[in-house]
Amino acid sequence: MAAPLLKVENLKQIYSGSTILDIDSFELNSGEPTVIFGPNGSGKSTLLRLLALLERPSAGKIFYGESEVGPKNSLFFSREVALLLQRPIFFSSSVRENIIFGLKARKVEKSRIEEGLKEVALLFKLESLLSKRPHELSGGQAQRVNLARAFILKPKLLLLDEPFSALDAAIREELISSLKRAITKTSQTTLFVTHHREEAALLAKRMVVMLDGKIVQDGGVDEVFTKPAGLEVAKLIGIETILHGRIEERLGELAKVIVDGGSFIVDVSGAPGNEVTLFIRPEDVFIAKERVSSSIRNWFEGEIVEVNSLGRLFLLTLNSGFHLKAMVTGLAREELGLDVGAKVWAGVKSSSIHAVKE
Amino acid sequence: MAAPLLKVENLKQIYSGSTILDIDSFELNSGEPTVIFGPNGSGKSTLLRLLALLERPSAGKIFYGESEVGPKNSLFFSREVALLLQRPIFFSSSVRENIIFGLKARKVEKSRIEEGLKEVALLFKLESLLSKRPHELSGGQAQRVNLARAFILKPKLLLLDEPFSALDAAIREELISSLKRAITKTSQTTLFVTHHREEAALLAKRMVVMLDGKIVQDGGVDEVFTKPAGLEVAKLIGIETILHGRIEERLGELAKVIVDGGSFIVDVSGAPGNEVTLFIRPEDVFIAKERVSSSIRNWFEGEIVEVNSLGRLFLLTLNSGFHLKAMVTGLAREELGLDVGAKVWAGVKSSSIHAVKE
Amino acid sequence: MDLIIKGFKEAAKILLSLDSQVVEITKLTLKISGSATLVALLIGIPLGLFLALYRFPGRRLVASLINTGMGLPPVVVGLFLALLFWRSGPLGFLEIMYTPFAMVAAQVVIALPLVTGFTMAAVGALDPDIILQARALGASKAQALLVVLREARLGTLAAAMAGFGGIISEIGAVLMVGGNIKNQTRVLTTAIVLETRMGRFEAAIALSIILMTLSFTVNYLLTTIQQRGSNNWPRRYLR
Amino acid sequence: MDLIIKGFKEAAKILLSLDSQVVEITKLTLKISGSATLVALLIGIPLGLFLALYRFPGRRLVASLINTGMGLPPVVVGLFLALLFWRSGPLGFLEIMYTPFAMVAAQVVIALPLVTGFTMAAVGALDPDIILQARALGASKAQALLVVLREARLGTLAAAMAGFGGIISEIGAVLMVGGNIKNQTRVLTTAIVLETRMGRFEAAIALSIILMTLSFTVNYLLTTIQQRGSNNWPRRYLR
Amino acid sequence: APAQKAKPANENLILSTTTSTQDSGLLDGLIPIFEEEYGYKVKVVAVGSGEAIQMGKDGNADVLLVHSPADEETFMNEGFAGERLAVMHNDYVLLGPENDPAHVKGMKVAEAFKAALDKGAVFVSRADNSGTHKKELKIWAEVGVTPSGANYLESGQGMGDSLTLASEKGAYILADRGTYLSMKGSLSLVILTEGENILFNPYHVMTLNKAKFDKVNHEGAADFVKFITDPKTQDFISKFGTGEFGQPLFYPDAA
Ligand SMILES: Nc1ncnc2c1ncn2[C@@H]1O[C@H](COP(=O)(O)OP(=O)(O)OP(=O)(O)O)[C@@H](O)[C@H]1O
Ligand SMILES: Nc1ncnc2c1ncn2[C@@H]1O[C@H](COP(=O)(O)OP(=O)(O)OP(=O)(O)O)[C@@H](O)[C@H]1O
Ligand SMILES: [Mg+2]
Ligand SMILES: [Mg+2]
Repeated sequence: MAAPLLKVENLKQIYSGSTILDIDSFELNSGEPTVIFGPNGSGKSTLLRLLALLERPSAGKIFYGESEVGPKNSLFFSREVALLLQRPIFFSSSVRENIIFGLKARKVEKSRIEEGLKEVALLFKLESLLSKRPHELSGGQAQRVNLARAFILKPKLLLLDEPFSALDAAIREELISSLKRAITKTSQTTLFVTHHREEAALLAKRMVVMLDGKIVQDGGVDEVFTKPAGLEVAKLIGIETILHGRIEERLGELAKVIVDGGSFIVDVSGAPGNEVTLFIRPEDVFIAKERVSSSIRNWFEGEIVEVNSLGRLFLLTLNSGFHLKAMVTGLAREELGLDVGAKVWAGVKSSSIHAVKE
Repeated sequence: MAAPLLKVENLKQIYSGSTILDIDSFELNSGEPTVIFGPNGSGKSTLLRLLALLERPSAGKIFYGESEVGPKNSLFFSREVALLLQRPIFFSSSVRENIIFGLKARKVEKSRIEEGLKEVALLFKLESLLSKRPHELSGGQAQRVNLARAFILKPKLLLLDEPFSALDAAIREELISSLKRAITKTSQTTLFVTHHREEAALLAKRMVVMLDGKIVQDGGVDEVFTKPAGLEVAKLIGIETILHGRIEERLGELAKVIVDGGSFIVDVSGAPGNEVTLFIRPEDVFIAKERVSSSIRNWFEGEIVEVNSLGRLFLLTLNSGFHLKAMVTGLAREELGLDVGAKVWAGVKSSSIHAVKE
Repeated sequence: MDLIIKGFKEAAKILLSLDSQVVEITKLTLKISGSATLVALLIGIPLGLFLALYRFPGRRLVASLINTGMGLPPVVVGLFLALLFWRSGPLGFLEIMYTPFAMVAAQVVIALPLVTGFTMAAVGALDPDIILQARALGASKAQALLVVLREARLGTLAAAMAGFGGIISEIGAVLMVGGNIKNQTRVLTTAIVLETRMGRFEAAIALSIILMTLSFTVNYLLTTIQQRGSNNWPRRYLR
Repeated sequence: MDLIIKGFKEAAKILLSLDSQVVEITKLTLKISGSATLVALLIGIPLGLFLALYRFPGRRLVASLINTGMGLPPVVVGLFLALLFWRSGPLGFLEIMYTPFAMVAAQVVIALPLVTGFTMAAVGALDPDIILQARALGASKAQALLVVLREARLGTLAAAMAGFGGIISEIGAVLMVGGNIKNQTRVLTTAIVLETRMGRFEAAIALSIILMTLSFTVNYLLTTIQQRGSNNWPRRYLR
Repeated sequence: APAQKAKPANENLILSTTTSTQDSGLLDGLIPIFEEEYGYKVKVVAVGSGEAIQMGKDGNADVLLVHSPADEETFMNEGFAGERLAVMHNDYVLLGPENDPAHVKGMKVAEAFKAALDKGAVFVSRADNSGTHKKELKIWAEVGVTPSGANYLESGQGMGDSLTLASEKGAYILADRGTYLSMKGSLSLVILTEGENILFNPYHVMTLNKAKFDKVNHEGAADFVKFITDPKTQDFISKFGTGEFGQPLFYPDAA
């Protein structure tokens, strides 16, 4: 098997005495768009800086391909990578000079620099801004320059630290889809950090979740979204309903779990008496006027106690002994009259309840 | 009638010869949470700087209450406002000093400063970071400090320029709901800029849309989301299906509109022959295995040509003569087997199609 | 070598005996250069701030003049001020030639471009939005300017040190307008030159040591303020 | 007043006649102070960078020494170097006393703390992440340091100007180690002093004008580089 | 001796003099006595003879104590001066390295000058229009030589610095005895020629023309003249330096 593009062993970073990062092992294969997800201060930016070879780790090894990175080859490998900083700094020259900085550092010939410049200026809509100075840009314009100067390098590995912040919604969505195309077409390996679930889901296949400097979950995006490794991860990925309960009896593969105020049939192993935590995503809760016959096993009647608009999607809070959050479209809300006080039925499939033994 | 908290007349800002901002009139009443929405470079940050009295406008007048702002009272009024900058700058002292800067500038007494500090440190989870220096913070931690130093001032008017960027999803959501409570409780007037629709919908009642330095739409959030003032606004608020067509015949209040590949019954005035643009939000498209009888008037059969994951929501592209985008939950997708190639029915209510005459 | 060792021994003797003459000279030196530095700071810092923060036609020319003023030869300053202050000169009626006042004036002229130029450079290098940030949090204009100065302190304090160091150790101008008059305008540098001319190298070395101790002490204190909390640098990006 | 006007007239005459003596002195001055500045920059800028970018035990002390070095009296520098270079001194065998070489050495000692100290201040005031940013885009360490210097140019060029201006106009040290020997070590400042002592004020003024023109020209050029593209400031936050 | 005088109308007095009087320490001894007895505050400005006389011409000094007879006479003739009185003298000596490479010891000073230059030995000239420099030129004129060449060093500095330079270069130099004596310890130079008439070095005190200068403190100048020519002062001068050098630095002339 070919060596992964990037491999990390026992990587540690310690700042003024406290361990900021502590990663046993991490690998990245070519062409696998991966997102790093994690709360503020969990060490994501630090990891990216280390992977870009910009800081010396306090301990541990980094491999690019077969080679361990050391003082001798670090410039070479650092030029195979481009890192987009979360807090960009612009050099006090023109936007143009800022964008071509990396190519100039690599002593790329002029005509190719011009070509690259044209390309990214188009992609990031910077044509009219090239002769401006960075401090004359708006926040989103500046971020586009920041993106452009990383993308122009076409590195083997692109590390993006919150690349879409400050971008307006239209540009963001356009950019995400063109990035997606570019990533699949050129199999440009991309590792990025974002705090927005949709961006993560749209761009990445693999999701690495960090907590307190450690990787706590690493798998497919879908897997992380459906089966978060714990409470904190669950909160992070937007699971609003988190219930604690106990297995009452086994029903073959499934089990009946009693929670405060009700009971669920869930897909969980474990003997009766075991404590479990149930995670239910609001998108997985089906709302209807009455119980409909379908494959849905868990039905609860309840009263809507809160309605929050998310634009044209709405987040409902249902009281049916316990609180259950459900996401509905504006259409459904109108059709079903889902306002505070309305009595409705909520259905949850056993398979979409993620149960974790405590 | 009481004077509005803030009023602006013929406000213009010109930078190096080009007009960046040009606002005929704008008013803000006490206690009305308002969001400014607009593409990058549309002048949002410039407007906030002007409202915070930090720049002299090239032309125009600003009133706070009854008084026109001039050189004499500008310090007074600027202290009734706090502006959170999109690109914050931290003073090279401790986090603590950064947070209490504004209170110190106002010569607030020590004990009250300490009180305020405690409060915001708790709200923004900064207790353990107070003695750090700003450059030792992670991106999200820094943004929380930025929030704290504006909130500690409890100003009459809070101007927030992308306050939630860099925050992790969990903290963002928590903060948004506590802000929402605080805004209603203290009727703290808040005007903020965001590029995320959900944040806008969650926090604001009123939405002001800017394009190229001008206000192009100003109304309730729901209104903007359902009836965007034009193509650009529609894109910005995430309307994915935009169709051009012509009124064929009137059906009382409604009209039949022919588009390339199909026809819609929509709620639009105008005579047959008039050109119209139809905006359809993906959340407003109902997907079913077969046509169901309901109040939905427009039904199309089509084939799914693309499926994009947004986490546990999915964006489908349907080909039914024309392309129609629809948003479905993961649950619905599983139940209905909504994969590429599947044949399904899509329903759109006349009332949720926004039609604009050209 | 011998001479140097003898010099240090003599210096120790003079210093320990606290010769009243030497004490007087030292005091006068501090008074003159101290007040000149103060005046230069009081004029130079606001001027430097103004030049860094405001754009007006001719600004670049003024900046150049200030910068080139850093190369104003003290002898030339001395000569021109002497021509002004002498009885035969236009300001002769003030009768300030050969007084400490004239010396302060000369030293202010020498230190001013340094202080102004470096304040200008230090402030100009800051992120311009620092003022915006301070004002956004409710700082008045004066408070915002103070923030600017605090953030630029590495440069402005270096400017203060260069100014003070430059004039306390300067000889050309003070000799010319002060005249090295015993008990009146004799300062450490002119005394050093006199002792050297008289061949009393030990005494010259002793006075040099006092002079350096003085300027070291002042600049050490300023460095401490300057470097306080300036531990921004470095992360480990260059190792 | 009379004298000043006469001085300017005389200056014009001397300048226009291009007196070969004066031309020689001017050339020598430029050579000596120019090379001293160059040497000071070559040592001082890397040193300043190092002190700003690296933390090591004793760094603050070194910084203080550098800063206090700004107050090193030229006369004292001259005296100590003389003690070293004299035949009786430890370096007497080099036979460089009263040569331009000794003068360059003295001027380097004087300019070095200025250049180092201000480079340190200017670099220290930058956002530390500027190196991170440059390296993130693939700059080598050397390229990143160049970026740092470019961003700190307001300060470092001011340092160069202060250094050059300080030594071209300095008298104490060059007189001591150079000796003001005609055709050998006479430079503009020592010539000015000589003319003044001889009571030939017009000639002194003429030479002063040449000296100032020289330092003005050099510093004007440097200011132009320094201020190029530094139009960050101001937005209108203070109006 | 005059009795304690009443406080003078203008107590500030600027004495412009040459560096040799200051560097020898003589004025440090005399001025406090004068200030004490006459109630003046004296500003001693020690500069080159040229500058000292120029200061007189411009009225920037009140009284001059100089040793450049030719210039003094021109100054008189041009009508700048009030009175001019002899105060004291010492003499010039020709100094050179102990090994005397040009073998000038015992020669007449003018011959010695010529021999030194001819034999390629280094000769240091102050070349600063000072009294000493003027005297040197006069001696060169005796032998009809206009000195030049690589071994004729024009130091352009005061006596002390020039002596140091000569000592370092192993050169010949004309110096006033007072400065030589006071610096002897740090020099490797010895006296090779002394005692000729031409080496006589007189110091005169000069006041300024009352008619020409209105701002000048003429009263103070007169008092200073009175003081410096006073027998008591002259006696002080005759003893000055005997303790330290075994011989006086100056010989009184006004008694
Ligand atoms: N120079 C420093 N000294 C001390 N602590 C530091 C320093 N730099 C970073 N830290 C700490 O290291 C931790 C990890 O920081 P990092 O920037 O990697 O977080 P992050 O995961 O990128 O967070 P965010 O989502 O907020 O950007 C934070 O708690 C931060 O406070
Ligand atoms: N100093 C300046 N000189 C010239 N143009 C400027 C200057 N500052 C801002 N601009 C321009 O003004 C326009 C508006 O900028 P502003 O920062 O207000 O935009 P914005 O709406 O906040 O955008 P964003 O969403 O990207 O933050 C932009 O096109 C920007 O390039
Ligand atoms: Mg980060
Ligand atoms: Mg903005």
